[in-house]
Amino acid sequence: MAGVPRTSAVERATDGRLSKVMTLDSALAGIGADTLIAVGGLWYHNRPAAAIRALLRGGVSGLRLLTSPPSSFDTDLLIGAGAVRTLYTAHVSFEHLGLAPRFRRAAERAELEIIECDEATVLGGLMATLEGLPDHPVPSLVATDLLRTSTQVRTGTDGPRAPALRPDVAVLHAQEADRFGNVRHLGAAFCDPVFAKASARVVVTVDRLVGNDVVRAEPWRTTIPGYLVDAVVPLPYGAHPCSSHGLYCHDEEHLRHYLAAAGAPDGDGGDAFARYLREFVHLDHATYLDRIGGTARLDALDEEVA
Amino acid sequence: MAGVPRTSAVERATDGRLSKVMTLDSALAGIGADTLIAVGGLWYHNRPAAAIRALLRGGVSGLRLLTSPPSSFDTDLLIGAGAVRTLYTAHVSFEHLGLAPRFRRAAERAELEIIECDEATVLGGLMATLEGLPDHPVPSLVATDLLRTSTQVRTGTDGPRAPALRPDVAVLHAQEADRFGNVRHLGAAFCDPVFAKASARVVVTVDRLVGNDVVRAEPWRTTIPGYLVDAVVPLPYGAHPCSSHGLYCHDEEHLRHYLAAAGAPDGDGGDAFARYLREFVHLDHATYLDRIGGTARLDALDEEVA
Amino acid sequence: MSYSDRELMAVLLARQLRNGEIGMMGASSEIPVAAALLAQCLHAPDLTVIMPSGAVNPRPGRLYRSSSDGRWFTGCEAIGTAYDLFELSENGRLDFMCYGGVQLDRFGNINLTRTGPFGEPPRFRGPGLANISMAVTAKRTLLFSTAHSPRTFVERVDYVTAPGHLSGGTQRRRAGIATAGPQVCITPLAVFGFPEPEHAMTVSSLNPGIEPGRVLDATGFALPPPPWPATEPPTGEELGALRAVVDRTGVLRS
Amino acid sequence: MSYSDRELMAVLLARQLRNGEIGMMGASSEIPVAAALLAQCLHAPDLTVIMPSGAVNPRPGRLYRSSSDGRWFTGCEAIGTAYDLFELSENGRLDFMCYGGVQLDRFGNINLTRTGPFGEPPRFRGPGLANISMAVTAKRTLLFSTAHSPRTFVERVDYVTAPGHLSGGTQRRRAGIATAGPQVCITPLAVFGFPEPEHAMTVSSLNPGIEPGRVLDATGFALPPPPWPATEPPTGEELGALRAVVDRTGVLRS
Repeated sequence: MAGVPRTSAVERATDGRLSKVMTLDSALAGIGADTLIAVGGLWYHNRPAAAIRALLRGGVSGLRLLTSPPSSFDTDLLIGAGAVRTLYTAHVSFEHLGLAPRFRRAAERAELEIIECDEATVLGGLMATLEGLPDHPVPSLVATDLLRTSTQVRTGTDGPRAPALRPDVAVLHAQEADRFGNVRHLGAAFCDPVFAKASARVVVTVDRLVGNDVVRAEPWRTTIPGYLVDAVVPLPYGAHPCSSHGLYCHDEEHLRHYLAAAGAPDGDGGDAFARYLREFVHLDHATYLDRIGGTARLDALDEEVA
Repeated sequence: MAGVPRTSAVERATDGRLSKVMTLDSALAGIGADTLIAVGGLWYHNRPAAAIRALLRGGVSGLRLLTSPPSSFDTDLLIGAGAVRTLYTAHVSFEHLGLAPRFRRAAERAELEIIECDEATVLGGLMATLEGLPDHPVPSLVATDLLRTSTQVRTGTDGPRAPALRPDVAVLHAQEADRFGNVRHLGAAFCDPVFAKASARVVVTVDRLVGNDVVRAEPWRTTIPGYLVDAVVPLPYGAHPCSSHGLYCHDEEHLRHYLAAAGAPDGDGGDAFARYLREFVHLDHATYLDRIGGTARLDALDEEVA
Repeated sequence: MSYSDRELMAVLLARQLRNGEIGMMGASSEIPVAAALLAQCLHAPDLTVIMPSGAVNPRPGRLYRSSSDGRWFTGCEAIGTAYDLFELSENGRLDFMCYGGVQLDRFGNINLTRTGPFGEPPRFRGPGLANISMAVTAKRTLLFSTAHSPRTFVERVDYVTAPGHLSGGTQRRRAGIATAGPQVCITPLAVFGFPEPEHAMTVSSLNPGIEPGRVLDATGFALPPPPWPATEPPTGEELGALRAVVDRTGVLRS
Repeated sequence: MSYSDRELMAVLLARQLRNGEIGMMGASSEIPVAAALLAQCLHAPDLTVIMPSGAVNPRPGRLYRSSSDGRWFTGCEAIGTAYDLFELSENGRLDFMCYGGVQLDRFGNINLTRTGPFGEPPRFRGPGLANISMAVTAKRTLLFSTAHSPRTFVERVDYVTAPGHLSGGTQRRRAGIATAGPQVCITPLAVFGFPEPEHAMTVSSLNPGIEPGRVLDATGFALPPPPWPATEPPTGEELGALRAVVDRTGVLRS
């Protein structure tokens, strides 16, 4: 028969399918003042740190930043660099390493609009979006001072409700994806799938690209299906100094260095935070990896996980 | 040191931990008139058919049956055997094999209270329970006749809402579990996790028990965590004549035989449906497996999947 | 080249599916599933096919008749739960949803629940419909029926299981539904549309070899009279791909 | 046998955890996590431990300091998403939740957000709290603080991040909260309770080697005066299991 394709359906489909792989700059294009950006991960794990640095290199400012319920390094860095106008957050810290110095300072100096959140108000707000609702009940927020101070929770006649949150863009980091945007978290997916579902645009940096056949061999490992994803950016060690679950540990030494720089008083022997930005942010990813210790350091972080 | 345990934490914990493995009869004890029972699976796949037969053998009646949004064989069987007082359902059919004869007959004879549902009203009702709410908005049910005929959807001032559904017991079938109740679906988990989360008691029949070490080797495969599960009943081919995803195919020949028996007019050469109950329901699982064709038939159903 | 009614319908439905769309299949959906897989291998490689069981972009060796057969999961790209599908729908991400019906009416309203008057036991009890909400949330609805008869194609459904254009005109929008609703209905006899402003079913094209009178006789409501354009017959490429790639075992031919 | 403050606290907290319970750990939670793993290996093998990252019943080789370290997932039993945790909480399945605080007050209210008067920039900005709702939904709340000082233990928190017994007595119930709230607060100096009917913090027992005056000085609100019962010191079995099984690298000792 004339019309019979010579290859299997799969091969044809794969051949003709649009790849979502792109450069970091293309993926992040358009993110700027007033963008509501959701940043994935949790604390200093699985965070799209390289993407955040790229945004800062591009001079981003005026962001409305929605952090995954517990956030850390990248939130502090964005705030410290002056890129954030409004922060929707439940938690910013470095856990046992300490508080988030730039977040704390900006809050205490009232340089930042902070919308107090909680896992329930963030998830409730995202779920409202997913379910086509203007807001979502979060009865368990009763009797907190968030009710008096946060616009992310309203008291209705039937109790507290979280208004819908629809991020303009979610920027996530995962370990693996194929070029069609099927994403695999090798540890916690946590809030990332719901960010992906609720956001208008989804950018995922991954430590490595895998074949579509790898995805299809274990479909239960796909944590975010391709149809939710707009851009896949392969970026080995793209989470550093944060960890990438299952692949490499967070770089505690670098985080401590960051904390010292970010916590130093202004003008203390030259601005330590400005120096941090110069040394570790305003440079491309390859140079960055070199500067934080190169292969030797990265191998050591891999080892800690193995 | 005197207090140092000689085994690892894991071994000790495992040793001392309560096994949730029990017999079908123990697991199903207490299910009776007015019990709101949620039955898992979808269409004629992953359904706890052996558990349903055990309930019928025990003479169950007066059930309030909540089916997974698309249901099939077991719903029809329970209705045909007169065990159901109230049915919450979105769909009952045998797909390409035909309509559900006993469901249809009971409905047309008004022998059954049917609460018309939809995936949204079932999930909305379950989510209301999960989220501690009296009901959950389901705006997309607008303009349907369910609004006039179903108590599982109410029109509020802000649109349709599904009242909370909290099953007394969920009876599910999955492929694998460990003895602590960590369940693994090898195909669709579909509605089962949300049934497990929303139900007061959770019983899972599984084709095979696996070791806790198997579960821990691939924690991402756990579809229902052990803390949600009350009883694990190992029951090879416990879904037959339905399929068990990844292990064996549905038995289309048996389903056709059932459909013929269930669809036969009353008294047509002896009541074919009563005969079906006698031949295939009122007997223990081992005898049942023998009667449906034994190892040869079961091997063939395995083969179809492999 | 000869073909079965169901092969024809799969080909005609495939032509309605566009590259890059996200579509959900329903129950008893061999035709829509075949159509979607066919579209993927012809003009819509980026179409996302979501099975009602949650399997995303399956890569079956053949056409399994049960839409939730476990074999659809082998080699698919992701597995969604019922809650994922609920969200996908409510969030408005679905581009299309395919529906059949026990009854379909002029305005594309769907009855899968029951016939006969309200308040009485049903004359006929249908299977019901699990994915009603997608008739409201999917950007457009695609209807199909292998049973083109006056019993199925009725003036007004006895029960609105899922809304089409309600009583036509702007009624759908006035009910608060923002999506486009039924855009096409495919049967063995013809392809129907729901043109503005009335949104009532009209014949878009007459299928190959069908007499107009047969369509008029088989339809339980008035249609704008012939002549009607002719449906472009399945091409060799379409049928070839359907048989060699999608439906290797000839499920749709039997 | 000597032990560190944090070892002591882990042991004392472990004693509060019961077999068969489901408990959630928070951030910076080495002590609660160690306590839960210790309880699992002593008297509560059926305790379910849920890490804030979603790892269920982890089986770590050692105590990782970050509660969401990827290594908690290796060998755990299940992985929940943020949504699973949300549901687990809202559905009332959690038996207990452990909280620290920037400020904790007499009635067990928790401030992790900010100090200083409302309407002004915060005097001190805390990290915030991701799991506030669990203070309402978990059947009971267990408090702990390594920093037992008048700055932490205040008469009234400046900001109620998560409610304890509010202003005491029946206020919690009157606010519509059905769960029991804070039951215990563990510090290096003492174990506190919140007895009926006032639900204000009192000393349940004084930790080994601590003078009562030190507790009174370190607490920024009035306490019923001594004498107080003595805390049972950690047993050899408790410390042995803690060091040999849970905290093999001595994180809590350093």
